[in-house]
Amino acid sequence: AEKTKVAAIYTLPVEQQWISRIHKALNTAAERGDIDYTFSENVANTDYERVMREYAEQGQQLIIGEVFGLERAARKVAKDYTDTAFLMGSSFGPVGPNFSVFDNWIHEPSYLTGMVAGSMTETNVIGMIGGYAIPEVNRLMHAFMDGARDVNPDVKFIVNFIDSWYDPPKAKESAFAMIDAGADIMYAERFGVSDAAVERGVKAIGNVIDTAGDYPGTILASAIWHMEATVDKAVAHVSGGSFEAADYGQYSFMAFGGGSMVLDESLVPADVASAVKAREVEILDGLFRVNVNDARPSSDN
Amino acid sequence: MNSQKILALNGLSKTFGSVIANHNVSLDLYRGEVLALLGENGAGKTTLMNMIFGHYMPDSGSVDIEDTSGAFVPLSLGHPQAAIAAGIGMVHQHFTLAENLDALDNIMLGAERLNRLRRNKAAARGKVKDIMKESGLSAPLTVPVGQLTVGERQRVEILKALYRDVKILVLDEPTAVLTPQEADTLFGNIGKMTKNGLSVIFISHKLREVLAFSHRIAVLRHGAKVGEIATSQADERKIARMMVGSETEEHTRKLMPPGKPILCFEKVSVSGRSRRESLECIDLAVNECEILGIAGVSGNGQTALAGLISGMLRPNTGNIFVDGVAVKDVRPSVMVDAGVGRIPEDRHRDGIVGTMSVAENMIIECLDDQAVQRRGLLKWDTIQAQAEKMTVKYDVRGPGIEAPAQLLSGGNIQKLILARVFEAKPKLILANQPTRGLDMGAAADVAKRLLEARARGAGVVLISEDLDEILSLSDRIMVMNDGELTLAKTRDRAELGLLMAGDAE
Amino acid sequence: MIRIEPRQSSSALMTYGIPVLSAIISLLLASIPLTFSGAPIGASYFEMFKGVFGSKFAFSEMLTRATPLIFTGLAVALAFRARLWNIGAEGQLYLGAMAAVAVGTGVFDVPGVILIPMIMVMGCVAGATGMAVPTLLKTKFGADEVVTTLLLNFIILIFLQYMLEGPFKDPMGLGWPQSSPILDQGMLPPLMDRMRIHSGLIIALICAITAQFMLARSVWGLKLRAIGENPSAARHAGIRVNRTLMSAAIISGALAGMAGVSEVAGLKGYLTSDLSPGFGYTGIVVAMLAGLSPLGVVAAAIFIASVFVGADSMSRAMGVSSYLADLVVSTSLLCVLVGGFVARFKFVRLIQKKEVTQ
Amino acid sequence: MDILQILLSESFWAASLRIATPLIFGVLGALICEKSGVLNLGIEGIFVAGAMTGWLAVWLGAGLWGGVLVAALAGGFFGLIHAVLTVPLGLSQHVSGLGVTLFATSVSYFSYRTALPTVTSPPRIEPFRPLDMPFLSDLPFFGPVLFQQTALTWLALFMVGLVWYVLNRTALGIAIKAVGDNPNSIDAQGLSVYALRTGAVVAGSALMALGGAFLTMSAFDAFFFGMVNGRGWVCIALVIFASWRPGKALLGALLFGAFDALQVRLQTEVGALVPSQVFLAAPYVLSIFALVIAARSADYPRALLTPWFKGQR
Ligand SMILES: Nc1ncnc2c1ncn2[C@@H]1O[C@H](COP(=O)(O)OP(=O)(O)OP(=O)(O)O)[C@@H](O)[C@H]1O
Ligand SMILES: Nc1ncnc2c1ncn2[C@@H]1O[C@H](COP(=O)(O)OP(=O)(O)OP(=O)(O)O)[C@@H](O)[C@H]1O
Ligand SMILES: [Mg+2]
Ligand SMILES: [Mg+2]
Repeated sequence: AEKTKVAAIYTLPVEQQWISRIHKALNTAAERGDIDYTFSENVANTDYERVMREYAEQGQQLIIGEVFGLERAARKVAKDYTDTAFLMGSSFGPVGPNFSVFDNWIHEPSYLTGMVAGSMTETNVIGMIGGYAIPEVNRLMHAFMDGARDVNPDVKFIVNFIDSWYDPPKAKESAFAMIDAGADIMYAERFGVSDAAVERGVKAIGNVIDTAGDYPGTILASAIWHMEATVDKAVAHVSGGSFEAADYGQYSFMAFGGGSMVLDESLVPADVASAVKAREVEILDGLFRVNVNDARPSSDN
Repeated sequence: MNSQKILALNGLSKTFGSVIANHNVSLDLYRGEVLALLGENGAGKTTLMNMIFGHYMPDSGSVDIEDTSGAFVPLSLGHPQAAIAAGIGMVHQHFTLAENLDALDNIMLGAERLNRLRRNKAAARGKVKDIMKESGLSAPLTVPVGQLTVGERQRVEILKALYRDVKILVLDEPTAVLTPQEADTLFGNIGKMTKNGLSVIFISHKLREVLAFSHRIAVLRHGAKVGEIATSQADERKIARMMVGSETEEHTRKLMPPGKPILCFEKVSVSGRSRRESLECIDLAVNECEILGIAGVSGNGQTALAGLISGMLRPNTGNIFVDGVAVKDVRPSVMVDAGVGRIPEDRHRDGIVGTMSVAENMIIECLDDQAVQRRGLLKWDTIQAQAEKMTVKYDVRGPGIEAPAQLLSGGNIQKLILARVFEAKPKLILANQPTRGLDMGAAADVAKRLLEARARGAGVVLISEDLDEILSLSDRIMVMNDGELTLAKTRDRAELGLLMAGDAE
Repeated sequence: MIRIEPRQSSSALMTYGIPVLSAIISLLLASIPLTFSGAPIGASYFEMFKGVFGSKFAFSEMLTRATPLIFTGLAVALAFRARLWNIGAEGQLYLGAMAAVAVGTGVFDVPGVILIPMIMVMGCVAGATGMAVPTLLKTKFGADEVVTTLLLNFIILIFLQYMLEGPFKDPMGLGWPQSSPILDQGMLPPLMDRMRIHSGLIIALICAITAQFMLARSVWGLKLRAIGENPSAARHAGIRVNRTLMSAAIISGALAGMAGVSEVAGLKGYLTSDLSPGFGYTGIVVAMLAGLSPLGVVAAAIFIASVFVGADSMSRAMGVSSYLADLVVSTSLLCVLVGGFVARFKFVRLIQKKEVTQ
Repeated sequence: MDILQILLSESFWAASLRIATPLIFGVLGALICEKSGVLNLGIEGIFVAGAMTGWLAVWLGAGLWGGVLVAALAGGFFGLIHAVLTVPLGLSQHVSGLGVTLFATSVSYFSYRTALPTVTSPPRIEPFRPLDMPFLSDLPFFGPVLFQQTALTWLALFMVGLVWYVLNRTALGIAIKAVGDNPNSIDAQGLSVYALRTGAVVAGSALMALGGAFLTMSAFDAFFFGMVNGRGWVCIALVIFASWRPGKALLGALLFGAFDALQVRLQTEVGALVPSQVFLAAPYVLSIFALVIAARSADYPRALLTPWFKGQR
């Protein structure tokens, strides 16, 4: 079959966690020979629409990206290029005929990592550092907090947003502040948090990517996002001519292999691990539903 | 003093653009001698000294100096280091002090190696103290120089030069900012040091001290050396004549009865940054149909006086009346509106905006006139026509009225300014050094215009260093010295020269 | 020994030729980084060209990017003409954008004929205030405006972040730090179907032409040029230096504010803290490249936008890092700086003439 | 935890010093440049260049101190560009500085991406670790605040002393101060104004680059785009705040660091009364006030921004 032409547009460099997942999935598809993949990184907000249109004009069949903060413009472009399929990370819904959305719906594994953290904290204080308080961040944090509270009702959270997607030194300082305030487990939504945890000898919970190798002995568990399921589905639809506006969010669910939880058996006691595994099975079997809460989380006091 | 030559200048010439600052000047200096260098403002004294010291590169000529072994060697020109190494020290006309440093640091600057981690300030302080004792010059060593008085700063400058173990000391107007007593002490001490073999060249406009303290006098005029004379054979009259040159013909100037006062100063004081920029309690009156000449060596308060009349400076106390009306808010535009035409001293700095066109410079003083603008927009056709007319009328020659004014020659820039000033039919004209740097023709033109304005009934304040100009144009002459104005009762050059040097008996 | 002396005269060829030459040289210099990244040079330049002139869309995109640069370039050029170093166009842009959002997102639900002028006026006032304050600090206290305007950029950006998380925050924005959208009737009309190019460009061009005309033909322009070229002579001629400086500051700030208005009400529709990828700073490059002439600003903005859009598109086509575009823009600034020097000064070889003395 | 508790905690002060470290380097560098009469707005870009090259050198195996050296050299290189444009050529220091910032930043970003085209996660180095000093690190309060910092923080503190010493106690420093006050004083003594100013700008820029290097080699262990994030500009403000004195520069940097550390800590509180932006903006606002006062201060290098040409009067 002919290769599908796919272009991706990222507002940040490809090193950024969130984007790196999409980038990785697309690279995998390209290596497999399914698609021709090209991308633009660090595209300024102002330029985003131009790049979208450029790719559409170039005849790219599927355009993937993230349009948080650009929702209106992106939908306008999609309307102008109905022959092109758009699959965009977005907080809003799909728009016909060709604008589909996805999101990192990994609240399920986040819940599971919360259970790990809740069981293992000794100070009963958990620090959480996020970029901005947007739905995709908030809901993961809430799922994590729910998981922790379910196993340990006494646990308290300190929450902070650094108002940047990409300022590791700042995230690190913020983490230090929380560790100083008593946190012994850090929820590492941003780069820099785990570094602080390593330096202070506390534990951390990973998010979106698996950084256990970078911080040996520190990452208890991670909620990992796999874009492969989403990307492959979309590519299949495009090449089959059956692409329509749809919400691809579900392909990030654990049931579709879009999300998973890894934990470090050497750090997590066996009883905790088995409790978590049990809950994982329940989720996969549809016996347990993790709550979705998009509101801004705040510290307990 | 002995007759052993230690420095020889051989045919030094230097031009700046079209200005010939020095032309083929040769001069010798002997051991233990105090040589005075005299000349009017702009005669080229400073330039000559700067060439010895390596600040300026001569266009031609050479300098020879005695080296440590006693042999005569050419001095490498254009390098202050070479001059310093050869034992030449220079005290510049304008202070070269870092005001954020104390005197000791200023003195040590450059005398110590920069790659050392430690400085021996104690040793340096001891040496400076010795020099102070020997020379009689003293200044506070630990206070930032910015807080010292000008007199103290001047002494620091001299100490700085002496600190480098000089054989030859060049002093460019060292006493300009000193009181007579301070000057006497300074020269007394320099006299002592020459006994130990120091040779000194000093520049001064004060004939009294030249006669009292030098051994020999050299005079420059228009960049060339016009003569040398042993001080023992000189008197003030002789030197003054050498400096200002032979008498020239006066302009044919109709005598006119002066009209009513057009400009009055009533006890006007200005305090500038230094004494040279200050005026104290000046009274002045200029009448219609009269040219008042202000003679004097520049730097005696002329700038402040001109600043007041042109509106650039505000008086601290006192009143200024133009045509009988007190000017309350002294500023340039108010002065222009009151009918004062101003020919600035520095025509490049204050007279024109060089990058703007000739036509624009013609109208820059009357921008609010309905003649040149309507509702904020320039009436370009009128302006151009007017500019064309004026360039013809005032003979401004150049690449045209659309060309940037900076392309004009100095004389033509001055004509542009004259055109602007005289077309406004001012009641009072301030002409500050109006012919400086102009050739004969252009200078004559300026004189003609000033006389025409006088004939029309205007009053003129003419500030000039050129005594010929003052004598030939002025109805009355006042002499400016050290911030004070005195009415000259004589028109004798030599006596005026004495007044200018502050030696009125 | 070599000495540097000012040129007595500069020909038209010098004044116009040298910026053009510098721009060309800076483009040629881009081949160095291209070589490093292993892209074929010829094809790269072709792709660059195609990225700007290859299609109506590409061309319109370039003009869209040039629009804010014309505004900020004009803002900087006018201020610099008066020797007022406005480094704060970036902050003033955001002030303008904030004002546009403050009046344009629903407080006044009036027809577009009223709302659009209202947005523009408020944007200009806000931008002008942003430049008037540092200018006042300069004339009254002697505080260097370079530093104050630079620092104000950060203060304004922090203030913006506060506003976006508080008063301006879009209740429908799902937590994103962004403002509510400008009302539909408040948006500057687009110029072409399916393209982003909007009437902000027309306003920018009108501003440039007006500025050019006012500089050359108005009393204000003459005063502004005079205080910039020679403040001393201007003061001597009776021009009120501080007052003229303040007027230049106000116009400059207003133009920068218009850049914000045009981006918010012309392009994006709402305000985020990354509205401008440094348009204020690039405005300085544009203004210098233009030799501080308003019409030159239009040309320079188009040049910079072309380089940026072209290099950006080329980097996409050739697989070269897109940071190349910024690199070319910065080299062109340095080239123009040196070029400007060559235009104003000449190097003179000083030969010490040794006269033969007998 | 209320404000008082925060202010008394050792970790707060340790954080203040840590956040202040890059600023100390930067403000000292800017101070040296300005003392000689040259404003160096290239600082922001030089930070980026220092951060990138220092990190890259370590990543390529140069060792941590090798990386520091490389960063300093890179800073010196961009400083030299600024010096050539502004000292002998006498071009506008503002425009040249901004040009250098744009240039250094884009060169760094471009080379980073060209050298590492396909990374999905930023490659990390083994950074400077907090020093563990026997006995000293265990002191109450001072232990954590002072003696658990990295070597680069110590270098920064040492530099404060060194710059103070050089400027006030050595002939070279005296000459630098003189050339920034009145270049003619240098020329008249047979020293080279050009050499002194160029040297000061190059040295100052090298120091600035160390501030950037701290970010990638100590504060963090990888290079990120946009990681300098205005820290260079802050230094320009701090120099004025410090009225061109090394000791006060340290104080200013610490104050800035303290504001930032406080801001981070207060943000973790619920319902903090003042928005965190107030703390973020405070140093900038203070600097403007300082500038208004300092503009007429005696410490202002009088020849700042004024080019000097030999043989012109
Ligand atoms: N660097 C320079 N550039 C241009 N012109 C100069 C320069 N230095 C001196 N001149 C000009 O050379 C001429 C001689 O100047 P010089 O300073 O030598 O005079 P002077 O005799 O020292 O006068 P004064 O008594 O006023 O100090 C003047 O016309 C002056 O304007
Ligand atoms: N040569 C000069 N170049 C630039 N500025 C100067 C110069 N001489 C004086 N100034 C400054 O210009 C200011 C006054 O200029 P001017 O009177 O033209 O302004 P203005 O518009 O009248 O100001 P204001 O309305 O505040 O009085 C003063 O602050 C003065 O220090
Ligand atoms: Mg002289
Ligand atoms: Mg005024």
